Amino acid sequence: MEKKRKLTIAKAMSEAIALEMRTSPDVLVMGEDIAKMGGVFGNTQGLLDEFGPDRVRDTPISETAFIGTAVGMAAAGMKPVVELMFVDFFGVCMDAIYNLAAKQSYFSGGNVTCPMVLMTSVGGGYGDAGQHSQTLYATFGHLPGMKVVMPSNAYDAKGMLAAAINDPNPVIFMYHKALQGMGWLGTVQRSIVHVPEEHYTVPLDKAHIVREGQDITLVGLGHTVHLALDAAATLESQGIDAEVIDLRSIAPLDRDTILASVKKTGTLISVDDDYHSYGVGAEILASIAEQENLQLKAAPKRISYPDIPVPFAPEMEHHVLPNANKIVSAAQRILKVGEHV
Amino acid sequence: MEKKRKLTIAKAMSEAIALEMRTSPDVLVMGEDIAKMGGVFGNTQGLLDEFGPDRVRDTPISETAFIGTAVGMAAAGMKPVVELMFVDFFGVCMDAIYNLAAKQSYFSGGNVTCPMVLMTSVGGGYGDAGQHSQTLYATFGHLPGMKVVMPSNAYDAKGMLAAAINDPNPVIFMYHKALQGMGWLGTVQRSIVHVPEEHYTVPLDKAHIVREGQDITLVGLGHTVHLALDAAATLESQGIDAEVIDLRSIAPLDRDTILASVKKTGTLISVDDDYHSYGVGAEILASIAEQENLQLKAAPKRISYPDIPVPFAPEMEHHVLPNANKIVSAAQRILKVGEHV
Amino acid sequence: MKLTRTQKLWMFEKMVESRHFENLIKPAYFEGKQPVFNMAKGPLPGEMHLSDGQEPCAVGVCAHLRPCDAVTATHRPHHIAIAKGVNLEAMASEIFGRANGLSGGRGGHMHLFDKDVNFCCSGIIAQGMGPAVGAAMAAKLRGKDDVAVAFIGEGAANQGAFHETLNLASVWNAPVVFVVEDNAYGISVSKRSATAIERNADRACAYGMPGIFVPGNDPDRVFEAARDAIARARSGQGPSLIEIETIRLEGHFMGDAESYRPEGEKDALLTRDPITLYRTRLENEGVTPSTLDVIEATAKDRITAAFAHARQSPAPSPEDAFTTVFA
Amino acid sequence: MKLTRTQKLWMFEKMVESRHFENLIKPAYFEGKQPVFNMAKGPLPGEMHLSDGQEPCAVGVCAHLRPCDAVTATHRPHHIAIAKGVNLEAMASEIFGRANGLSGGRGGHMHLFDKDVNFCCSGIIAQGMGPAVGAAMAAKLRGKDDVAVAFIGEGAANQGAFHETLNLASVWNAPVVFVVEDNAYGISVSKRSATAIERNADRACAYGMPGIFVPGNDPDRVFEAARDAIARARSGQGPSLIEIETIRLEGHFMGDAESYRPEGEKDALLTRDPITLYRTRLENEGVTPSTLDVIEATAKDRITAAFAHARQSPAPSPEDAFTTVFA
Ligand SMILES: Cc1ncc(C[n+]2csc(CCOP(=O)(O)OP(=O)(O)O)c2C)c(N)n1
Ligand SMILES: Cc1ncc(C[n+]2csc(CCOP(=O)(O)OP(=O)(O)O)c2C)c(N)n1
Ligand SMILES: [Mg+2]
Ligand SMILES: [Mg+2]
Repeated sequence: MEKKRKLTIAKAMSEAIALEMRTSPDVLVMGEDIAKMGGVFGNTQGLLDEFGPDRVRDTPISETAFIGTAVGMAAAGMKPVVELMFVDFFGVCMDAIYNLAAKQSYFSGGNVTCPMVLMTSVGGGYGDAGQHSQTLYATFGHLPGMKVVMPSNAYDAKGMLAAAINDPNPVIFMYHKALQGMGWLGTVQRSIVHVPEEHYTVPLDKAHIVREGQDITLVGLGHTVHLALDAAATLESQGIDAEVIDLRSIAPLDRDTILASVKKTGTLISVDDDYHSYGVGAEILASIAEQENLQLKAAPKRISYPDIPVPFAPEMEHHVLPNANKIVSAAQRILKVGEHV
Repeated sequence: MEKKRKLTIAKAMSEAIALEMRTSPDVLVMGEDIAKMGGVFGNTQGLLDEFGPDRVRDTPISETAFIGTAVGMAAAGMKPVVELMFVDFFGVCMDAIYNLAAKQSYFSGGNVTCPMVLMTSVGGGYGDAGQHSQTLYATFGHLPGMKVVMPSNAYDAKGMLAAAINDPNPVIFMYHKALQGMGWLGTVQRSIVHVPEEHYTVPLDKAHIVREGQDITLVGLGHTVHLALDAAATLESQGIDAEVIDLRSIAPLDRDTILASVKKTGTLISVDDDYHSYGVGAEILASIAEQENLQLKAAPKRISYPDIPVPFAPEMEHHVLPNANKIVSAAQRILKVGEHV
Repeated sequence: MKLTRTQKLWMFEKMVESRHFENLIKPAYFEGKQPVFNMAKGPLPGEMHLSDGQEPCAVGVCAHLRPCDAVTATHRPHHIAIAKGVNLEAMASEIFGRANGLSGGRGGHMHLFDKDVNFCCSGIIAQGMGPAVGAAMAAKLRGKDDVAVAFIGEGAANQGAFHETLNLASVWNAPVVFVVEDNAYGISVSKRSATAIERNADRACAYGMPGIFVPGNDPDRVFEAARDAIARARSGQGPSLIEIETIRLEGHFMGDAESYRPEGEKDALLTRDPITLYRTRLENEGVTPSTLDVIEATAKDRITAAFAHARQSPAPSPEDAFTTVFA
Repeated sequence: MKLTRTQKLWMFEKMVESRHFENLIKPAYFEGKQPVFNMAKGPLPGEMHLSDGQEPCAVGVCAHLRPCDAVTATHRPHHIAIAKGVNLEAMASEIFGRANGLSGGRGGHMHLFDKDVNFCCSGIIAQGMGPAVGAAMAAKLRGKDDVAVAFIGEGAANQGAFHETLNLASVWNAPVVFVVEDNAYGISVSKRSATAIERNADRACAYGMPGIFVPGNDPDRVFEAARDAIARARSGQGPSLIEIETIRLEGHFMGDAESYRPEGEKDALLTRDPITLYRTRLENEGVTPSTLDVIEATAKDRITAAFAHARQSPAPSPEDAFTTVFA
């Protein structure tokens, strides 16, 4: 049997970048603390040593400037990989992302592309409070011209980041702190999986059925895939066979895979840790609701983060974050209600 | 009969601000071109003359600075009204809005409030291309801690802006260029209505049924309320009796009013001019879809702006914007489909 | 590069092209917008920002640039685009929203991209500054001696991006030149009431780079300042900041009543038309009026032809709206 | 205000309070995070940024402030909060996430708001600068002589908000003082590699305001520089920028291995503990060791009591998460 290379997402990401940097001199990395420190979340570890300071560049705390710079490099045909340390910081540099990078192809009629990757950490649950714990999937997914993706495990992380770097479009590559594999953040063990040494890609537009099931569809992304899998295990012991879908991509959203699953199971729960209103669950439920002639056995439900800032105290934060128990209860309630229809 | 004072939204807004400024020395206005020029969209006309340069302040092109400044003033108990000229510019200053203003109350446990109004213009349809034609309702509605509202006519504009200025929370007051009543932008005449001279408020959390009907619910906001009303007139001639709801507020979203209407009519079309995915329609459809034991006579539908930047050429722009015809066709199709269920 | 007569005549020619471009836009813009001005109507809908008066900034700088050098411009881009050598027919067609425009009518006048000469512009204040640093760094990392120039207005110098990009360019020693066109106003707000110091050029000291102020809206002086700054960048000595005193002879956008200007200001400006002044200088330097007449006529013909081409060009198909969002 | 002995002893006392605060945090932070360090665990989850070494900046400035003067601080706020007079029990309780904390446990260590003394801080680089200008303008417009002070790190001086707020404050002649604590690093990135010039104080010229550099991490020199700048603001003469050379004696956040520091740097810093140095100076100036011992002991007791109070305080109820989002 082949020896397993179990890697964290952090390690898988740095490996993916290194492979691309070896292949093409056009790939370079920029961001705060990504050189000497190897990234606050470890995803650029080792790159400075191998590729030197010209291609692995620590930046000033000037997100607008260095993301704008990356767009200019991308327009010139380079493939910059930049890091926005926490997605929460998007407010200081969103213009360079959504109005510049994301519209360059369109404004130029396809003549000038923007092969840039923006890596950014998302997620709370570790007591870092309201400006360091957001996810903002829908904030990015709502605005056209950029792909928005997030892996739930190290295999996907490596393959998706490789695909992102080679994509001619801007890709927002989110990684969830609860899965990153930095010791100091705790890590869902299921995200640390075998990662082949060689180069491969995972498509950026396909959701992935991570558990097949017949009774109910659970849709998650990143961390909530693992919550859904935990819930599915509990539900299985109660005789409920849940299908679990890992979205992998927020934009584009693979509605076909979700729909096919819901047609099979007859109902759905979406689970994400972004704000509730105008969020991920809204788009998923709406995409199902607008299907003509689709009769569900029960109304779908969304589990998400409520419309409140993230509180610091764990008693409050863990109360409002999604978890496996909430999924289990919702599934039980939905399927019971379903019986009565 | 009382003499009618037909005002544009622009005039109604400046009147609302003037009334509040006369009442309270804590109210002041800041923004680009809002003093001498009276606002690019006319909503601060006359204020400089009446209140002088201390209270009506032109700013440098420094949105982060002057919105941050407004938050500091609000924390000190003043009631600043600031203008972000186009909502499209949010990318240069979103941190001051979503991470600072919107979270001040929460981070302080309610001890420090943020009675600030941010006025901002939205909407396209006049050939101003992709960085001057966006609406971004869902971008703002998705992030907690701020109210997000938009009037569809001058009466509401005056009353809602008065309510916003007196609200202890940050209120994003959007106004749609197609309704603003600036001659040079064209204006939907139905938005120019009688506006009482005296002070009054219109609540910021209640949708408004602007046309009662039995057969289908049309939900719009700002400009699309008028598209829905136009569509309702056409549908009426075809024997379809549409109910039209003016959301007035994106956050909070008055789900109760929508739900009650849908329970009556049995189905719904949401109409907005923001990007489709993770947008206004998604939230509305999802809010209906997740209702247990609600059987619709046909699948609901959303009409929105597609997930593409706004193109310059009118041939393309008008093709992709929502309009009354699209609503009429969708209603016909839905209700026909409905018959077959 | 010495300021030769050839170079001067080139600057004159490009200024005339630019002015004629704007002069043809003016009546076209009002077509269909009468009797009641409605920005949405006519062959040129939307905002329109003209460059009249600011031509010296564009020609004095672009005289030193090659097609492979990058330029990023602003919402007021025509003079710079023309001086940089953007394809005139494709540019006019884009402004008319035609299928054969630079981006097939998707961008319009604030979003002109010409990859062949590395030109682009945008509608967000100071947005082009980062991309200019990026273009410069790409050249540097690839061992080429190409440079980049970011043009901005004096109002844009109060935007955060100005500070961040100047600092970054300096720290990374990027081959880039920042050019501020000081036309004294950002829409209705005067520089005096928006900017803490008199000259943005003096802000260069905050970034350890040379800051050069060019008074007089004079193409020759711009040429000289830009020559030094661009040579500096090209030879690896790093970025510079240039501020050029210029004038805006039209409103901020077409339809602007300019009531914010002090009385008499506009009339005084109109006596300082830089093209008229430059023509007089050239004549004084011995260029024959007929030589200049020929240059003017040829330049105008070229623009007239580009507009005729644009007007005859087909509209995009509505469905084109959906393409090129992604590559 | 003259630098009196009383004032010096006050600064000493506040520095000791601040340091003892951090010293009590250190073991508490590691509770529950052993044997494998996991930031999510223990009574103090999340990031923790300590102020050890930077106390002179806080005390030298805040010595001149009244409760009605506003201060905005950063992600590294404890020393400033304490010098500004934030309620110690409520502050400690907040950091422990207790119901009686400043915001009932909603904010935590990066979001300390004390309305009574007009103090706040935030986790986004340079975010507090605008609010400081706003507090200053509110005082000015109301005819009060209150001032505001915005503290930032030297890394924050490369953020766009720095530029925008300094310019705006100058144009509006706001009674505000901007204080840069230069501890030579933004996380792992050295000032030298991130900032184009040596001293941010020299950037003041870009905004037409005085720029004062304070070397030596010396409370007395900070006191003097701040005295002048605050007096200037209070008397309507406008804003100033002060940069203080200081040192960070701990990692950027707790758990930081600081491998980015050149060898020997940290050891050298440890010999320059400003509190030790200041105590020696006070002794040399004739303050008896026993006087200082009493001050130290009392200060420490006060902090110890605040921590004891915090630890005994009740946790918030989970449902509290939903309140105070809106007023
Ligand atoms: C971030 C941002 N804020 C505001 C605007 C609106 N706006 C467009 S042009 C302009 C004035 C620009 O002044 P300046 O930089 O001096 O250029 P000029 O128009 O004088 O050429 C403003 C405020 C914008 N486009 N982007
Ligand atoms: C806009 C923004 N970018 C990045 C960060 C992440 N970050 C937190 S502290 C820090 C370093 C700050 O350095 P400095 O301003 O010198 O303050 P110090 O930590 O040295 O006190 C960074 C980059 C942030 N919080 N906000
Ligand atoms: Mg200008
Ligand atoms: Mg620092």
